Amino acid sequence: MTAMTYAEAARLALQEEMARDPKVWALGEDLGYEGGMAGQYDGLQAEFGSDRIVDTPISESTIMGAAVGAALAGTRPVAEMRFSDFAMCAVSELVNQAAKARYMFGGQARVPLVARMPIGIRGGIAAQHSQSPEAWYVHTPGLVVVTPSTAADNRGLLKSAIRCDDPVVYMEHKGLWGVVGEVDEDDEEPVPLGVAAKVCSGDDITIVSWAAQIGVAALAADALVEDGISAEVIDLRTLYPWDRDAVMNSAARTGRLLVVHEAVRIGGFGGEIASDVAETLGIPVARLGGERIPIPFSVPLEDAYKIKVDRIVARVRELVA
Amino acid sequence: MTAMTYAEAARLALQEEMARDPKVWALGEDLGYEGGMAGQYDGLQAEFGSDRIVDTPISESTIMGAAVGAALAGTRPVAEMRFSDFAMCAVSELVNQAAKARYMFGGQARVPLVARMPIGIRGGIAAQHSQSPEAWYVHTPGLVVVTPSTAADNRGLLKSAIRCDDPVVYMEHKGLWGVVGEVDEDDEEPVPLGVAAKVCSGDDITIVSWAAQIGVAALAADALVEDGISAEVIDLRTLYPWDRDAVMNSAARTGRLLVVHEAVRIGGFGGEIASDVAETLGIPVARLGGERIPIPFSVPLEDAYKIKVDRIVARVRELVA
Amino acid sequence: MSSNLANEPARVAEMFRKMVLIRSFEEAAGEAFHAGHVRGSVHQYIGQESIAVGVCANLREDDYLTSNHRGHGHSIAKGADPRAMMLELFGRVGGTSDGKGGSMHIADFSVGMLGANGVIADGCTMSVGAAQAIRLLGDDKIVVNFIGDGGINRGPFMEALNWAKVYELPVLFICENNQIAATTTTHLVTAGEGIAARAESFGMPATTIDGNDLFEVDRTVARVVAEIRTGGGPQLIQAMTYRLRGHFAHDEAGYRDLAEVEAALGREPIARTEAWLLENGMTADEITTLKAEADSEIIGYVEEAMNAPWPDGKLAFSDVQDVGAPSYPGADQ
Amino acid sequence: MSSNLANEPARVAEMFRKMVLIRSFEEAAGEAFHAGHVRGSVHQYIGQESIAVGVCANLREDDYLTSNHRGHGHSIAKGADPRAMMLELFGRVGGTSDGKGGSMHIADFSVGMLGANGVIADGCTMSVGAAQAIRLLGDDKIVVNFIGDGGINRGPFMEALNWAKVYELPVLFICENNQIAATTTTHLVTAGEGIAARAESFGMPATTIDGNDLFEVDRTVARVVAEIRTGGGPQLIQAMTYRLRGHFAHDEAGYRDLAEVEAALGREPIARTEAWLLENGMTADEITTLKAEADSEIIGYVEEAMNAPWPDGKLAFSDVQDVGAPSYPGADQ
Ligand SMILES: Cc1ncc(C[n+]2csc(CCOP(=O)(O)OP(=O)(O)O)c2C)c(N)n1
Ligand SMILES: Cc1ncc(C[n+]2csc(CCOP(=O)(O)OP(=O)(O)O)c2C)c(N)n1
Ligand SMILES: [Mg+2]
Ligand SMILES: [Mg+2]
Repeated sequence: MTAMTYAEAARLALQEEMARDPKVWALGEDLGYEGGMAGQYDGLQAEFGSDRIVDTPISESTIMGAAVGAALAGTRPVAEMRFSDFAMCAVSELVNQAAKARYMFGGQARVPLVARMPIGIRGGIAAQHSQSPEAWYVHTPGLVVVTPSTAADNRGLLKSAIRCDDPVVYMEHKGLWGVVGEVDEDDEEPVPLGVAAKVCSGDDITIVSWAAQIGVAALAADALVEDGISAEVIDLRTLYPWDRDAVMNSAARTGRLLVVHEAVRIGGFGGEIASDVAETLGIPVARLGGERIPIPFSVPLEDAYKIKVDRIVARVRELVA
Repeated sequence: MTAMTYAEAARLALQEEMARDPKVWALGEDLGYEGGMAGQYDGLQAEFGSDRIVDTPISESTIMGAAVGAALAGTRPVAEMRFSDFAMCAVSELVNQAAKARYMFGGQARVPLVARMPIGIRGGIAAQHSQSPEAWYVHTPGLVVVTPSTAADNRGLLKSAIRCDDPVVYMEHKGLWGVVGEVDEDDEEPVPLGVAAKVCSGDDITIVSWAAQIGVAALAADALVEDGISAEVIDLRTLYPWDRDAVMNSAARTGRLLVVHEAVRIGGFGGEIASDVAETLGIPVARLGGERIPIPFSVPLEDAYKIKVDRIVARVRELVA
Repeated sequence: MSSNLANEPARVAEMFRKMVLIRSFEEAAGEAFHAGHVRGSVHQYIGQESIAVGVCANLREDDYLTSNHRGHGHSIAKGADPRAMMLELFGRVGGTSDGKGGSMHIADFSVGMLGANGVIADGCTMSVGAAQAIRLLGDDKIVVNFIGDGGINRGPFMEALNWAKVYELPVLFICENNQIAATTTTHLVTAGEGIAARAESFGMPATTIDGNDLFEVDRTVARVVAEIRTGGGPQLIQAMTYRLRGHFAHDEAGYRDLAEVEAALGREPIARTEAWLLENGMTADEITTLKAEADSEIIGYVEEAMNAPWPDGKLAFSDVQDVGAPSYPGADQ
Repeated sequence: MSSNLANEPARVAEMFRKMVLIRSFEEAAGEAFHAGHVRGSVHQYIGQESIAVGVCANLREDDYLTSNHRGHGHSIAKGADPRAMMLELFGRVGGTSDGKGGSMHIADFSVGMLGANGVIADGCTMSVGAAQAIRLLGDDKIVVNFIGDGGINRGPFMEALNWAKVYELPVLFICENNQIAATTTTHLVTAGEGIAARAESFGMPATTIDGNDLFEVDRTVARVVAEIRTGGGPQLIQAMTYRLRGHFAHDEAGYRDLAEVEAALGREPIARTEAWLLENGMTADEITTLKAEADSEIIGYVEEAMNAPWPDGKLAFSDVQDVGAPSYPGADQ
């Protein structure tokens, strides 16, 4: 086991996959010298050359569109968008082209690309650099959506995403770049897509979450012990396909479900999970998510947006009461 | 009362608002000669001139971006995107700019624009011309989302959308362009945003829907009479803000909720409504929506996507049983 | 009509045959649309056949082609099977996309035809990526992208021009300038001297030709493709032409100046090529036969399509994705 | 340094004062960032002050300005209040956006400053729309848009160039060419001869100037603004300059060639303007005083900001929208 950051784990994954398969390459702004926003591409241009770690113009439509064309033509591009907010400059290329090419062409095409677009609040980068639009892409047929929450998962899921023959929207959380976790460097097996992880076991309520919100949910579960409430926390890891079996089994056992996400609550993916569980199991469900406001800049305003431990604890108490 | 099509009613609304307020104007491709995809701009360029019905280059980013700038600078633009699919070429302008300008600038700005982007299946225009991404915009703070289902509403809601000081995503349904309805031309009052309409009353189940799916839901309600099941159908009309009171009141009374939408079910806005009702009322909820596939071209394939009367009827029977 | 020592009558006759086949296909598609057999939209290529055929005559089968909404001609010229295309327009089993795509999504990856496209200019950015893939894989293929004179005003196309030149990619952009975009006269919404000047401002060589002159297309593309294939970097060709029909089959094009249409008919590529062939050894009878054969080939496909089975609804659920593939009939939970 | 008969020393001194104020602001913002008082990112305008100041000296207060991520200098030059801006950077009550925006979202609509922008080139398309609004409302305002040499490769900017020229809108695009975009040397990712040639390919007059020469900026913009205001249509000015600091305050710019930085320091606009003022009647003492005043003005704002109250969390829920406004504390149902 090696301790490394979430960003370093992602770098390791890309390096391993690029070494394994010469068809894997990456394109985006400032990947070479800068090594990506968090060093997740550090040294890779020196190792693999500027044809495989391509520094691009500021042309988001073409970063994504070129990745689609390159995938159709037999390679495995990783399109680095820096922020999911900037990826909004390339939605047609992702949703109208990447997600649909295989289907529209009756199965002739495969689009094995990774659209890498970090989400979430990092602190003070406000409305145009902090969004969490994962629900959009979950709603889009053809796409796989991945949201790793730990260093080990960022390595293992990025490897799976690169090997996947479907277009994968890969959403690292910017707030996690520097978080250190244990990674087994010898184990080169990818983490399978679509399989949730149990963060902690419990009997009274199932808390489902992903990305940076997992850490908060785990702290809430700890705090709830004092109330005598035992919460099971499930990290979905992949949002589409989401691990419905894991959630249903847990929720059927605990009898209560709370979904927590940093993304805006209204219209968020929590609605899918909560309504599916309510429809299927008829048990009490609840959701916590950001209020429907843009992410503000100043500390107390940004704080007012965030779903902190106390809010989760309070909501669980209500549900269990 | 005058019988007119959904498209004609929209044309009337725009004409009335342009006559009323010289700050109202529209921009988009082929608005002049063609008069819009369904004649919804017919004759308006002749009446108001080419500075107020502007024929643009094929530049979706700029159609939307220019609308944002023009709204910030004191006018009320209607940005015609032709298809919500093409509006995907202008998501940054809509979501990063229009939706956030007022907030990011601390209330200095207002963005009174209408982003007009028809949704839905018209028949045979397939994956890149048939999408229903309303859930994306409901999830986006700052935006109002409107989905009219009748000629009268298309007139009255478009008027409200144009008068609204918030950016409104106005989603006509392409399958409704030619559908005729009664419109009271003398009544120039807009239909208020955020207020649902009751399509038919019932006691056993509340069916919530919008846009073209309303017609199907109403037929299903008719068919259910034979089963002795009395269904109340609610047309949300505005998806954000949705008329939560109307839905909760009805659902609390009927004790059951079914949300039906043409959009893909997974990650669709039905999840918001169903989970909110389940959380709030703890009654049985269910959703029907398109499968998570791109819209296919051929008749039997497109049919396999659609939510037809029989599926609604069957689902209601299960719920009421 | 300009001529060229390399013009082998047999080669020209073969190109002519393809042009005629495209024309027959498009006429039949339009009729089938009006008869209600084909749904959606059908953007006919009538009047521009010399461009697709002249371009593709200079490509290898493994070269890539990306197209736009007006893709039937490009597809047939690149070698896609018109029978499967007609089945696709009719939405039947055996269509190029098994009925999932329709007119705007014709593709035949087996001949490098990477797809028509319903979103203007998205194909342009895809082209430069396909070219990067070619380089990465060490091939000497090239990519040809077709764009209309309306489409050149979309940002992604302009980004793609810059991108192609920055990396000196093997891409040939063909701008088919038929002077109109749907109902809009493009020079009214296109600032400056047009696409050739724009391409040159990116340092990209641009050549403007009479696209209705098969020989000029053939000759120019032969030269340019050779330059690109041997590492000369991307180029753009602006092929002047005229859209003889409405924007799509349900557009009567009432906005068209009839005198203009009349004049354009006189420059129409099939008659011009035909005239050359008559002067160069083909007989009128041979030409009549060739046209009749094309018509009957296409009519055969139409009849076949009309009688072909519809796809089973289940097929709607295949080929979406591997991970998280939807199941049929789909759980309504 | 080039001179100009119209150069009134008093006017130059006033422009110089603004340049110095911007410099002081940016130095202080950087320090506050490093001290942990300012979060997020701070893109300093150091070394480019002559451009914003020279441009805005030729604008009316009611003219519009749209900016990018590097917007502090543009804002101050257009007349935004540096005190409110500093409060905004610190996220405090009284900030230009009451702490909702931060460095990348400075705006002051009261002086026509329609906002910095965190998304490159989105401001360009907004500019042409603002110009259409001006026309519709019958005003004689103009719109100035600032774009970087990296930003010119985004499609929306190129669309906006075409659009501005098609409608002959009163827009002045200023491309601040500091030769770099974040860590990328822009000529490596910019094909052709650059932005002036591109603008000209859209039929738009383009002028390239030394942006660090206040007088050349002033003179050129005066002429161009007059032309635009009197209906001459859009123009572009490429102002050559140099980014003296990292891309943002947390970038040490280790990729920079030190000799290049050294040379650029010699062309830095404040020293150049200072030299002119010294030759034209200002004393060294006066300049020292002017700089000290600027510094102390800004330091005052920093101190005020440091001690200013934080906004109440409730404020996060205001100014989202009228219809469907969120309520505080927000229903968690
Ligand atoms: C992004 C986008 N915007 C608008 C359309 C609608 N549309 C389809 S074809 C067309 C005109 C295209 O004109 P041009 O590029 O000149 O090609 P032509 O039809 O003349 O071959 C338009 C506006 C579209 N398909 N995609
Ligand atoms: C659409 C978009 N892509 C990428 C970024 C990230 N980014 C911020 S500034 C910048 C470099 C900009 O360079 P340039 O336009 O030359 O302006 P300068 O920083 O030199 O003033 C980049 C890539 C962004 N903000 N928006
Ligand atoms: Mg055209
Ligand atoms: Mg720069």
